[in-house]
Amino acid sequence: MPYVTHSEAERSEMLDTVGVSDPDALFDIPDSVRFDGDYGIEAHSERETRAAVEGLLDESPDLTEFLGGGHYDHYVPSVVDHLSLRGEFLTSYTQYQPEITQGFLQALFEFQSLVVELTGLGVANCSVYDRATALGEAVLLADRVRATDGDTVLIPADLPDRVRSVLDNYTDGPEITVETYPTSGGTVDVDGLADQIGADTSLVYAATPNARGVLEPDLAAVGDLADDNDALFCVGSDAVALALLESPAAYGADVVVGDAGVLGLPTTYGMGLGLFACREDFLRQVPGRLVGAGEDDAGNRAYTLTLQTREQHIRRERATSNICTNQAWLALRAAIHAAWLGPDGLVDLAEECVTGIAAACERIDALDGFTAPVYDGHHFREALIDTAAPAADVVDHCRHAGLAVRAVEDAGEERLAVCVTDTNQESVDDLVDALAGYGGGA
Amino acid sequence: MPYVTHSEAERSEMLDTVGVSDPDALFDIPDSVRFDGDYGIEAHSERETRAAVEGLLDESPDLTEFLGGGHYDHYVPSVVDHLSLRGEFLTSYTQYQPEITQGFLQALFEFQSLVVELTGLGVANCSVYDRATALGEAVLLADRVRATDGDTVLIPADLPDRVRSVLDNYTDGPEITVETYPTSGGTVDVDGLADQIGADTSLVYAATPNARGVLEPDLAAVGDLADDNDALFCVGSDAVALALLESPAAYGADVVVGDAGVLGLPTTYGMGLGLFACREDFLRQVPGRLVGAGEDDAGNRAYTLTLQTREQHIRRERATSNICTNQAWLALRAAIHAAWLGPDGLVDLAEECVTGIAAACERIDALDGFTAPVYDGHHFREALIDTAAPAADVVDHCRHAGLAVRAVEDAGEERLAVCVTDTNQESVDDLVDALAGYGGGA
Amino acid sequence: DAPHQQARWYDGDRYEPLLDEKSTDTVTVESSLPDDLTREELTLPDLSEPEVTRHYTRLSQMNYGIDSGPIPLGSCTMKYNPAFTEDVAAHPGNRVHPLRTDEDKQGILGLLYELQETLATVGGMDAVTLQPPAGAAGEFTGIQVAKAYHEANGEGERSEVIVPESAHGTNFASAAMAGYDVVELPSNEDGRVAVDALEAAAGEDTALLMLTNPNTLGLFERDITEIADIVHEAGGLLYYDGANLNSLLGKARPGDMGFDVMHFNLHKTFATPHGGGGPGQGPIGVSADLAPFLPTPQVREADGGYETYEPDHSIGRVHEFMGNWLVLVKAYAYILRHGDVGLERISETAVLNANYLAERIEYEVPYGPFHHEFVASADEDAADVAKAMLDHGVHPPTTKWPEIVDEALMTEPTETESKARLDDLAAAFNAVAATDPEDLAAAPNETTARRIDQADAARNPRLSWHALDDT
Amino acid sequence: DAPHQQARWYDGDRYEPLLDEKSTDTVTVESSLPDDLTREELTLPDLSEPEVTRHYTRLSQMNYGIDSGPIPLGSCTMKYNPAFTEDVAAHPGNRVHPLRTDEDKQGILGLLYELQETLATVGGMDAVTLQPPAGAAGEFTGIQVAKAYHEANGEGERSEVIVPESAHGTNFASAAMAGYDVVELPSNEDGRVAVDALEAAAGEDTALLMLTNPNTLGLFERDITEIADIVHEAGGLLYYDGANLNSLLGKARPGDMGFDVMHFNLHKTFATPHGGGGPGQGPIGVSADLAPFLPTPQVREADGGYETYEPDHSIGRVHEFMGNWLVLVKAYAYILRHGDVGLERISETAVLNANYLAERIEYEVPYGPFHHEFVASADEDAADVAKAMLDHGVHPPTTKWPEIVDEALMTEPTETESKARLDDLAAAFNAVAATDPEDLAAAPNETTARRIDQADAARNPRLSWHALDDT
Repeated sequence: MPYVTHSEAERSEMLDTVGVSDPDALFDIPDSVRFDGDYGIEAHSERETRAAVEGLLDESPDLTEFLGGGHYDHYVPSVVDHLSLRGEFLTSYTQYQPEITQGFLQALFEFQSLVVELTGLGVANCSVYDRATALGEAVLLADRVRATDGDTVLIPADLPDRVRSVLDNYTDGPEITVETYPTSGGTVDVDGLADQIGADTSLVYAATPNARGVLEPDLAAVGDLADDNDALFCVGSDAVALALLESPAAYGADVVVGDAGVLGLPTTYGMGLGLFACREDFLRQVPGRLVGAGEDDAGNRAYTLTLQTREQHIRRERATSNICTNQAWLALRAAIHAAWLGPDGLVDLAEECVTGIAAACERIDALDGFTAPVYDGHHFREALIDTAAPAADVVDHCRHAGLAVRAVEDAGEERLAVCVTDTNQESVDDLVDALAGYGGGA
Repeated sequence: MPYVTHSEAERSEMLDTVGVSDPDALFDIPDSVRFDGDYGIEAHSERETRAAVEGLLDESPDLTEFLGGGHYDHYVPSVVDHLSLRGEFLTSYTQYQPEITQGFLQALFEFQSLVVELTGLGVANCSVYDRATALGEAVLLADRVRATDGDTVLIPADLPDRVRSVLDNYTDGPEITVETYPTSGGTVDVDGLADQIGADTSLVYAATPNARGVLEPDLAAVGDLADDNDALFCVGSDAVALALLESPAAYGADVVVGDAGVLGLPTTYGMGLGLFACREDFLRQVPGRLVGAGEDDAGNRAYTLTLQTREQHIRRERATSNICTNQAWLALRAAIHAAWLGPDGLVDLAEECVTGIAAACERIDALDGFTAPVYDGHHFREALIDTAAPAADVVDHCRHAGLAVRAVEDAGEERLAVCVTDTNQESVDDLVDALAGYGGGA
Repeated sequence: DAPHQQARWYDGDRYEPLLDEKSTDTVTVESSLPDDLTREELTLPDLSEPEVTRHYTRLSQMNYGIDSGPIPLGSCTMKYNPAFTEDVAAHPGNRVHPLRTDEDKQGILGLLYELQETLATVGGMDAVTLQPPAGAAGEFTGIQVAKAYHEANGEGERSEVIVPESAHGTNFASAAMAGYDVVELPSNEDGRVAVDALEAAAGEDTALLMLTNPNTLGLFERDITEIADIVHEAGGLLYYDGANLNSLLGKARPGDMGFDVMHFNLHKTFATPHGGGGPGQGPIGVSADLAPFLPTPQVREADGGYETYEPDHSIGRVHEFMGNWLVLVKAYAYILRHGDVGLERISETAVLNANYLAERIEYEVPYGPFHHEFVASADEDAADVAKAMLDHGVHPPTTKWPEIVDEALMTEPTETESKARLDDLAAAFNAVAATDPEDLAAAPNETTARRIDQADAARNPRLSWHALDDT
Repeated sequence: DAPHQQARWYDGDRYEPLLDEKSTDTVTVESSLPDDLTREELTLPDLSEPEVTRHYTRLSQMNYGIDSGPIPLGSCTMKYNPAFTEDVAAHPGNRVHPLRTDEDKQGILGLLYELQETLATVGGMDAVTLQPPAGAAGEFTGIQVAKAYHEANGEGERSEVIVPESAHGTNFASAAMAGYDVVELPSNEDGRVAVDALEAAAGEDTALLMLTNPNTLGLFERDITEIADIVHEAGGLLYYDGANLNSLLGKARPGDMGFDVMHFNLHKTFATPHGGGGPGQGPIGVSADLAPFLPTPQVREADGGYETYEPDHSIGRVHEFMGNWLVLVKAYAYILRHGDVGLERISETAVLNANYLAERIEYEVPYGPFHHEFVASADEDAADVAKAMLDHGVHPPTTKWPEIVDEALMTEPTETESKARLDDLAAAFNAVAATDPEDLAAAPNETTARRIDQADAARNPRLSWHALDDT
């Protein structure tokens, strides 16, 4: 059997020690609930297993993707794989014994420091699952810290359905009301928000870049509104965008959530790495794991999980969250990627997210039958495009050229959504060519 | 610049320390031999470099190979990559400082032990380049130990040209004469060898499996002939075959050479891992690196490179070989692979090399227009096949089906050579189908 | 000499310096964006690739994983993670954007379908969602599904979740997160659910009973059928916490015991690496009645391929996409590698190993017979025992929990430890048992760091390198 | 505390036990082959994958590589090996059998062609073979090519190869292997070739002068043109040992200096990993006159693709196939990554680093100015200095060679060491210089093993685990 290690002789000796002749005798299971069927799964050699699973995966076609919409692809340098796959990292557990797990603790402390630097906030945890659950945790935090008595959170009308759905599950238990506030011209309608915010508002959320790929031009105004109403101001962003953009703390963010998986993410289908940072005065209400610096008996600085009394394994139903397993290994990977890039490399990568989509839009806008982008303003990675032909037909047409783009419903229109990053930038030519052949409708 | 680490400030400080304003000033090169041209190579990002090199490599078509002929493919378990790529192994140097390189030394000691176990001989070094250079070293060893005054080595008529060519370079300096002895029925012609062997013979070489894939039936007779003539008996084989076959020492081998790269070899175009073992009394004439067990100041067993006075960096022109860099990392990989297989797994793998080609031959022999194998006897991995149609045409025909087989000149005939291992076994159906359509000639 | 001296890199009053202590740069941000959108400068570590590589190589050597030696943390199921699953997960076929059309991601959907069907079979459940990104997320999802079911049946007033005292902390926290009151259920003297207490607790307010079986003492809840009847008769549902499922593979199925909802910890039962705390993945299985409430999307066969769909009364999403996809791939590969015979061998060996180790250690081990884990009782401070065990080249068990055992040492060796390693573990336990208490308090000595003052770290929280400058 | 305490696994009077000491099995060999062909039984270690993984994880932690810290071994050019080149080498396009037809391996031939042309440019040579599987193999190949050239010109009687005393040991051994007598050339007082001695040595017996430039003292042979003229006038050829080529990138080319043959150490100059001693790769470059004698096959462009061919007077093969292919792939990727600008920056920084470090250390450093390396002179036993440096978290330089410097410490930091690491190295040198000789003799203390008695190990050779049973 693979991975099970006893020789027959050892097994006998162990059975003797235990005092049974068959391990099955150790199973203290009433007959009535014994399983005597088969699962019906065949065993495979390592080579066969690889062939089977990889063969299955190969059923998806090889496409050049211009997707985005919450999951973004950046080139991850080889060194991230090589280092993060080291067994001492990959196969270790949560750091309940800090003396023997200093390495991972330090890496998580460094990840937290990176998030603190990017957000400008005082505290960051060492990850939550993804940007949607991070927003859920932010809303629960607002509920706990009760800056107001409000139990309503305000989210922008363009929050993606998939994120909204997660938020609805998070707000269901504590009976928090989720309301949307309007956008206008592709960004937050500050006046509309002002009309809606009030004493019952516990948190206002806004994202930059927003769901349309537009960088919000005046989040300070949103922050002021939240502040005026004693509501928390929660900003959504990601670890690459934040390298370039004004620090959220500088314009009043109390909480920052979003995706740090834009750095270091392994090849994957939609995994995330939720980042979560907040003001230092919420420290004891932070969800998830925190790593702190302390001292060991030798008088040296050492790291440890800290403030564990917030956590489920100690505080149980009064814990700040139910998080046990988080995304530690992905946090390690993000930190390695950031360290490899350095501040210059990270800013350059972010700037490519601005110039790449802008250049693509300019070329597409020059084609007959396309308006790109739909909304004014500076874009980051992605933009919406108006098409003369039905957007779905344009999508099909591109698909035949091996290019994946999306049609989205936006403000009542079917529009094309296009995402450009460092990994598909050199294929923009192909996209423009494909679109050029499809300008005026069929 | 990638991998060069100084900030501009650090660079200035260092230049100040050294006392120059530009590193170029440190180059003490006469103007007459200064290079002021360009190489004409553009720099690339990591991602671009990968795309460029991988794109170039992708120019070779994806074929199912039944090749062999000195380079064999076995499935290498993932764990071999994961462990051997660990930086402390991969990026370390020859173990000139044993106290800090115990890990690699132990792994090489274990590799040597594995080769000792497989060959039955007393001493194995920790690798030479490939099976051809291993044979070259064996011939030079014979020249040094001078069991006889002979300077003629006898090799079988079927020794592959590529190996013979390497041997010719090795024997050129010491002016050793290389002569071939006949084979008959696909194996050593013992009578023919007896006619040829004599007082001038310093070494007799025979391989099992031989170049036709046949397992030599009576190497003891060869060993006896060598012994009777005070010549060394050198056996060629490989680390998988030896797991199944009678230990060469048991039938009189004085030296065993061959390929250990049949275990653990990374994905590659023809790399080898030469194995070299010999009788213990030749210890001080062994070429290449040797690892030995010793003791450290704490009284514990520890490993070190040993008998270095044989080597070029100490003995210079009187060294037992010019080997400095060997194939250490591949020896590590082979040892990991062997440890993963264990004795059962290794024997099973070897047995598959017997049954796989036998089954394939049986099916091909049943087709019109094919005789498989050409020679009687038990085969290992590969066999020669007679074809009614010209062998080259059969090769072309298979190639159109995405299958790579070879045509070889053997005993004056054009024949088909087919190699079957665990990694192409499931494609034998395709091969048989392809051949079935091509039995009787065009 | 100690069996293991951990690597240590040292620089002044710290071990390996922080990234930002090695080299930091402040760059002035220049961008095509207007100034009011961008930050002025960014300060971050600025290291070359060689220095990055060394940093993390050194940190890894100052970290202990299953690849270093045994980690018998009870209920954590720290078993060996087969190396090949990493290569399967790195296969280019995984690089598929989640917003592709169904037609363009048939490979992904095929794997999702095969895995969900397989898990349904293993759990004895009718339907499975793979979406929850961790075990606790699975608990929350399962409770939300149960809640939606009750509400759809006009039983939305049910306000309580019953949890045994020995349950995992996440059970309590997840139930609370879903808005339920938690009712704690005492254990009886043999370490199992006190059936009479359950009878008293179950009633019209009961939404759910959450149970781990075998429980955290490694004991199978023999009265499971009776327990299920009590809860069902009260109109409640039964939730199975899959943390200890490893010990039931091939032997019993939660669905057959009457459980209506369960989660699987793929990173435990199916050996995907824990990665220093995650990512995990917590699929849930449900009975047919609850299937319409599962998260969206689900995957089904259609026209010779696969398609996604939204269940009729779906609770929506618990993750923006499909959770931690790579964990799903690795778990599927692991299951395919083992097959029926291998999976049953896992549970048999895991249970044999736990019982063998329990026999070999000199600390008192109350209760029994054990399945996959046991809880020993230390004579002295269990935390001290753990620190001293670190000096013996092994990772200690979970300490001081469950509280039902005094100074608990909750020990789960798993099936991948050889007899030699189990003997090492026993030797470590027994050496510590024979150690002078003062020496225990001074341990560990052979780890990278010496004993860390965790209380002080919590009193004076310094949670980023920015905080270090202040002190 | 020491800057680095290496990991140590310990078991009785040994460190990590040998594979066969962990678990061994003797299997009775059963085969479809007749008994007289097969062995009766086979005894080998028999470990599970978890145990194999731990064994090598532990061994790796007890090993020091460039990924651990600097390794300033002179002439070994131990620079950082970019991680991405491993991924390029693992690309499936490398899995091509060498006996495919040219048409079916165009990807391989394309890379071989591009790399050979690039190396020819870098070396200032007219033709290159990539085949030799190591630097020493390259030397041997180059000498055989030169010999074939002489023989073709009716000068086969030339019997001597001249080698400076400070040359690498392989030069001597390779020349001897090719059947030449070695004539050792003394250095002059400034550490370079004594031109007058060369004039005396060169003559009708001279086949070849082998030269490293810069030489092993890090000194450029300023008289190289005069040297070349002397040898050429005597009818001999000039061989360039590429071990120190790293310091000439973008600055000078052996071909321009008059060298007729050279080898490249790809694992040095182009940073492919040394792998604990190999594999390396030692391509050779030659002038046009020598090109017809190169090994077979060579690669050339043909019909928009590539083909192999045998040079007219080829010496044949020095490896059964194309040597260590993966080294070729990695080296090519490395060159493409850097481009002209990056390659010149390499040599500039390598030379700056060596000179900076030489300034910072307190040991006497005779000769100069240096290129890529320098040789310091220890006051005490250089071997003791090396052992003591191990306790300072760095690898020591090459010791006691070249013998031209008393108690030599031959030091080549390479371009990939940061200033901080160079300062670490200097601190280690200087701390050792200030250490009491008795303490030096007791070092190292922080490595896995303490000082090893190498003389005893050689006197009582135990070279496999079979030999351990006897003692």
